[in-house]
Amino acid sequence: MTSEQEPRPGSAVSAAELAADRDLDSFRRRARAFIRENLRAIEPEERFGLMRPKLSDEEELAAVAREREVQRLFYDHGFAGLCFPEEYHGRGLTPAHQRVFNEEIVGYEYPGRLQAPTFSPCAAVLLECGTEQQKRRHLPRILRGEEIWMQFLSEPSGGSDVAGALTTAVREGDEWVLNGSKIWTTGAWWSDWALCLARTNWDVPKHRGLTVFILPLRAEGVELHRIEMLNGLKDFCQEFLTDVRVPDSDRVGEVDGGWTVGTRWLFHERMLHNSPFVTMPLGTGYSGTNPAMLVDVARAAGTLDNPRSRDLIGEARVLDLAREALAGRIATGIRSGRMPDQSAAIGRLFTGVAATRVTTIAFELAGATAAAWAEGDGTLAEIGNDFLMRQVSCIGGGTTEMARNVISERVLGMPREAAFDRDRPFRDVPRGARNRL
Amino acid sequence: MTSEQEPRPGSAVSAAELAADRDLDSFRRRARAFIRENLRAIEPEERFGLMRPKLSDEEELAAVAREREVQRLFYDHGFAGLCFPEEYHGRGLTPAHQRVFNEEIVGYEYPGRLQAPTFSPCAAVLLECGTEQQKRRHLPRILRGEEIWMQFLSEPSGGSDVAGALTTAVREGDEWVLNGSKIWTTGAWWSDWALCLARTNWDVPKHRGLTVFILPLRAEGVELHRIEMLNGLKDFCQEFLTDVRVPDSDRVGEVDGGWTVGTRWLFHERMLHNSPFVTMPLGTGYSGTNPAMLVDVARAAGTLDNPRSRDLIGEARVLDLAREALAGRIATGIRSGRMPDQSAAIGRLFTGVAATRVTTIAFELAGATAAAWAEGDGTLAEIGNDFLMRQVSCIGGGTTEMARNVISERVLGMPREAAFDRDRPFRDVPRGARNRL
Amino acid sequence: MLLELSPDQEMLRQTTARFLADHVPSDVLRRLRADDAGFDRGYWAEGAGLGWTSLLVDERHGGGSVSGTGLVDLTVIAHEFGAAAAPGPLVVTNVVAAALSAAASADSAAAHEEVLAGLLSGETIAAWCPPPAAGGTGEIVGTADGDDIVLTGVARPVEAAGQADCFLLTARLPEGRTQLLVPAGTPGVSVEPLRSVDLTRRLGLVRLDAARLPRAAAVVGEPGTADETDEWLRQLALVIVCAETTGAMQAAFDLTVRWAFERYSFGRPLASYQALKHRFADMKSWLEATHALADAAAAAVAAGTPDAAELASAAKAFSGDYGGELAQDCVQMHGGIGVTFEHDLHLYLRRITLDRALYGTPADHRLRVADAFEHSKERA
Amino acid sequence: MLLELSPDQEMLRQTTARFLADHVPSDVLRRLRADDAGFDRGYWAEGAGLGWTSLLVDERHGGGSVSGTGLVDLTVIAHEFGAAAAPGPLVVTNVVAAALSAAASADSAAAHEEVLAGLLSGETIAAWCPPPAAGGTGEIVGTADGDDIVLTGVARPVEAAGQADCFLLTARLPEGRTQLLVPAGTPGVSVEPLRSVDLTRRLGLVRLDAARLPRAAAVVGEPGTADETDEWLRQLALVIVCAETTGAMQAAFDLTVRWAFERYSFGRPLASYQALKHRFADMKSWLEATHALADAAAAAVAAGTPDAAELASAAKAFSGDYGGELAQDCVQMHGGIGVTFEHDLHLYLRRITLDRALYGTPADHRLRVADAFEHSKERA
Repeated sequence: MTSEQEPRPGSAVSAAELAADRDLDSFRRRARAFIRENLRAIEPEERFGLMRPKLSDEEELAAVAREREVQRLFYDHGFAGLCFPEEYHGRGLTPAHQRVFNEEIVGYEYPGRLQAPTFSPCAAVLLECGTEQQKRRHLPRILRGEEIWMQFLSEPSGGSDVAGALTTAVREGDEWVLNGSKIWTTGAWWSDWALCLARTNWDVPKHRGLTVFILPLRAEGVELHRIEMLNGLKDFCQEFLTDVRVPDSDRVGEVDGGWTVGTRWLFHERMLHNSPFVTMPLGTGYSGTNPAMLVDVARAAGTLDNPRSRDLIGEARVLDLAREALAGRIATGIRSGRMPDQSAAIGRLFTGVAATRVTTIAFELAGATAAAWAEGDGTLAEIGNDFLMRQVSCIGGGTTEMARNVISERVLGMPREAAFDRDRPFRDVPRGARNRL
Repeated sequence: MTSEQEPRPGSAVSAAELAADRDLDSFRRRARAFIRENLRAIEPEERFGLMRPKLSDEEELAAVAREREVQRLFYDHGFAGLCFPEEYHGRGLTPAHQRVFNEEIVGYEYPGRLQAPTFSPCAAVLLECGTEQQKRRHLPRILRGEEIWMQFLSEPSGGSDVAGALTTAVREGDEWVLNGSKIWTTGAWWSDWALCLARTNWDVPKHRGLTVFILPLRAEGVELHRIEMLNGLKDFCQEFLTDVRVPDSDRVGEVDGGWTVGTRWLFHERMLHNSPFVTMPLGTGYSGTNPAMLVDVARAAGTLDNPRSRDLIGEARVLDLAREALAGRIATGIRSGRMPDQSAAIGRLFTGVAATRVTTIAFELAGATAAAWAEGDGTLAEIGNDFLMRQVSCIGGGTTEMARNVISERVLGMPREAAFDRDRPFRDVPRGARNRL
Repeated sequence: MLLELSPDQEMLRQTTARFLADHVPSDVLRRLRADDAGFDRGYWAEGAGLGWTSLLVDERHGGGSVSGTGLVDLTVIAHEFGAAAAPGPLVVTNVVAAALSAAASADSAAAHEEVLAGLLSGETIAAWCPPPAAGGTGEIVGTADGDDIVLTGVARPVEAAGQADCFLLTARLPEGRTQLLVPAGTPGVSVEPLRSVDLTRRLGLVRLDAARLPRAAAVVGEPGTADETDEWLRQLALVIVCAETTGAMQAAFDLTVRWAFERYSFGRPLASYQALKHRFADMKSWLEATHALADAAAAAVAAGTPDAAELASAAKAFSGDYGGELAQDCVQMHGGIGVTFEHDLHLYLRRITLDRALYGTPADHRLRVADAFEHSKERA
Repeated sequence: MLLELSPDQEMLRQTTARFLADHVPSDVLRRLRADDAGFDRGYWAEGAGLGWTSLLVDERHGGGSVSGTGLVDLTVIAHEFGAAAAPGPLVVTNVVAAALSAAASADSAAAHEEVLAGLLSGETIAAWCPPPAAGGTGEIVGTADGDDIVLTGVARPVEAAGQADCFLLTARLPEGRTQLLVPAGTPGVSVEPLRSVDLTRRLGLVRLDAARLPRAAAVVGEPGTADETDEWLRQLALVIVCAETTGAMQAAFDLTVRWAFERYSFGRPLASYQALKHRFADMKSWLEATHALADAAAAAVAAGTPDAAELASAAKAFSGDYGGELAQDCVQMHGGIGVTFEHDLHLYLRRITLDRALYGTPADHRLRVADAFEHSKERA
């Protein structure tokens, strides 16, 4: 299939309208009208993504289907891939356009499950590092909501050391045979494709023996296991790859050159909340407790007028305003080059720490009911489980420890940590009892 | 002068009374009577040692003189050096006796300036590592309050790395010639002697080229400079040693064997609050803000009934009770061998962190007045300056960072930090721009 | 837990630790989340045979300590319960047993000897409904009707409410606040289950809707004196809970130290990274301080010293806050695996989190400490 | 401070930075602790020539901005003041100048043009007495007596009170709360100096003891409208103070990063220790967040957006708390040398600590934020 046969972006709109999009004000008016006409307005409570098991599997699948629909609506009305080149069915517009769209969509449904990791880092990596054929094949489908991508990056053995991948790819003729295990893929069970980092050479230092592949999730040999979190959430998956065969045409970047791709991959992952490729209502993309909930919590606990409660609520709100302002500063700084790209880690660190604090404040405000609640306790229910899950904000998407390493070493230029895996063949790197496959 | 000609300990008391001291209850009765008869009762406020410039130089000297007197009273009544051997004019009693005495003296004046570092670590080190002649010469005088000792350990170049001493001792016949600088000696300007760690060999790794000397503070070539702290306190001194000559008989331990001595030295420094050699009212030895002051501060600020104030006061008091309980647990644990000696660092860490928090709580409670106060603001005055000095609790006597190293490496057995000064001659160790003399 | 146990205490500790390791290893705990009771009554009765319910009961009534200070002995068991995240109504049965034993000794309520014997054998489960002053919510009011008392009100949260054969509660009667023992089957008594963060410990709301019971059989201790008894029971509960939290902290810490040695990242064990080492050092200081404060509280409450209430509250406030921080730091050290259901870490995190909330939150207890502290300062 | 300054703003910044480096290097600051005023009036007048006092004043009255948004321009100067721990009544003169300029523009108080001109030239020093709602304490009451107003009351803390030629204060008059300009020499006006943590910034308590002054000359703006003006002045003060704190944080941080590279311990620079590196990372995140929040507050106050009050309070709460923690962490990194008088670090620590307390503590502002947040949530 060539792109000629595919539906065109913006087909539901006149060419004149599309042309007028260059002007930001006119784009904003069109976006506003589109959003109000086609999207469902959501309750403020829905805007914050507390990590709770809220939906049944059936409901989850229905939500994914609806998000694919919405993404297709974006596509048909010329709002998908605003910053992707037109040759891949994007709109070729500016980051400012994406920002306008993100402002206008505040308060409305949006295809959140399709943004990360599909648009960033996966599509962003494809755009930068993929072959022309790969880009023409996948990017339009991603923009239409037809392909949802996962990142096969973390491994059970790996923790923060993503370049220490043990998943192995061995070449056989025009194919590669992959074996190993990947973990922490969110929603892999309803997704389509993956970008996979694998080891192709064990006899060189770790960064020099990696290669990136494109992998269909329903390929033979991919076994998917849903991980149960302590609160019953089953969003995350682990995959076991057994003799999975991938054609060499689905390799991204050079053989053993995977870390060149990987560096951009991690950059796009960290940029998520400031990425020009991602549609996300301004001010979201934050997985912690909504400070707005705290007022309700304190009221339900009967302590809203207590000065200590108000101090805690004020603290949470201050952290939230600081997080927002900081995100803006970092985005501006990286865009203008006044801050190094690695500064995204500053936002990641602050957000993680702030989120755990706000979650703890909710737990404090809920008092004893946080730990033992009745069905009828309303907003006080489940806050204890949120507390149990608190650290996820400092773990998911790269730990805060890794962010601190990046900030001190890459932003402040401090000496790097000694690593015992840098200048020796990867097969000789000490791995310890807990890092076996 | 030989010890024969010297005044005997306990000369003001009958031999029978001294003999009865073996029995703890009888010792307690005698101690209580002595204390009530001879010592001044102090106000609760005096018990906590906030690091404020309270006394003029004249007042400070008078206080030192009084403390020497009190120490002499202890000696004459058989309460000095309870755990020092009788041959050096100690009493040869048990740590339990010292603890009883420390319990009984609560609420009374005591010679605090003479305890640390004179009794511990200095006298303790002499007792363990000194020659017979050194012990006979100095220990009785220390016990009588005639000699106040300093530890010449830290150097301006050194920070936490006390074994990296740059002060040099060069042998000339039966003498040693010392050159260099020492710092952070508390009250050196009214003290008599010092235990001095110096480098005697630059061609071996740092721990193997150190030697310990006894040094009279009024020796020729010792120039003393009083350091002004940001709050005007001038307790700390820095000394500049220029061709100071010390006889070889004042060497403690082997030549180049100073770190054997130094290890015990640091142990006794850390044990300070649990040392059987130190007289110190139970529950003191804590240099932070007295939590009892917080109630007065909140009252003066008009917020004593505010739930937030009470939460903060409660927090401070909890920390204080935890600190006290922890000190007891560690002392017991080390005594019984259930905890390694290095566990003293756990108490040091907790105390430092708790003290900074309590100081911050006082600052919080004082509100805006903490930063700008009128003479008549009573307990609210000076709290801002206490806050400025807050970190001293986490710096003085070994930083909390060093304590964390000790706990993780020596108590939990985790791998030691890479050091670039371990296996090379000290003269080749990288020193950086700020570590020059 | 005390650094030095007597040989008898050490044997008590080991017996319980081994029993728990055999009967409720972590895979059993995980399965018990689906169990209505959260524990097996046979398991409980066997444990009672090891002394789990007898340490606060006078020898005259079949109890007895191993060291002479039963409360301290009980903290040894509670510590092992925490370290195993073990199921069973340890706090409430012991609190009720202590109350019944004390009352029986005062000769006022011989009627409860049978219940007490059941608690000692483990065949009877009793739940304590903590009054508001002990961190419970709701109030119970009783009116006299001839020889009966009629009770109305609610109490929550009540540990093991759904499993209890009887409840010890405090009701406001015409003659003052009075402790009563209420059989679970009494008409008008119902239990609504609560959800909780713990896998095995069940809590409930106890509702009394004109529940009628004969006064003679119900009253525990001297009528009108419950304020004093409640305060004592409150302190007992705090001491037991703090010991349990300490055990759970110790287990989470030990588990995570092992992980740090065994897990490699960038060719080095996690335990070799200074930033992590320093956090382990902080955790170690919190852990030892919790041990120390919990032991100090146990000793003070056992001896009934004037600072007992303040120390018990201080231990509860400290262990609640620092226990939570320690457990969360352990999660952070583990990364994502630390919040999966298959991992053991959350068993301790859950126990610490629930214990923190029961019988007064850290914030509640800081206020108590502030009150006690101000009061003692004013007296000084 | 903004990441991208306009060329004019950058020139303004550099001019001020160079002037401060030349005139008040740290040894001069240390000497100024013994100076009654804490600053030299010639220095101040020269600085006024660089634009220090004109940015909130309308062009019609001799002021003017370089970017069109004078308040944002002023934050650039305030940032450099913080970064140099510079002396001088920057906040109060600008607040008073803004008030007089606004009043003059409303044509109600042409009488103060001379004072305004003096502020612009730097020859006049004016002090703002913040009302209680802006973090001041004490209240001032005025009664009418013919054409005079008679004022009684106190205000504290007042920056530069002892150096001021006149005071801008709010008094409760029969017609409502009204702003007044009070010459320092007015009989019945006295200043009691306060002690403070800062070396150069002087504060005082202003006492009015039946101080009489002619109404026509004293009133600033419309009588009875001070509540609204006070709120505006309060927001201006917060924005300037937050910018200054940010500058002091930046300077302390930069100084400490340099130290960490240059100072060796155990043969390695401090900057190579992961535990310290991670703390620098935390500090960096607080520092950038403070910059961001302070800039957001400045933009909102300058534009008068509905969230201006909330953002200004958030910036003050955040910079106060995290500024203090950052400065103390810098001290810790330095060790003992960091708390000596000879070291420069305490100059920033002092400035941050004083700024934290002025115009409302972090706790005060958290309550304001909570109020604003609850209010906006209820409306939504």
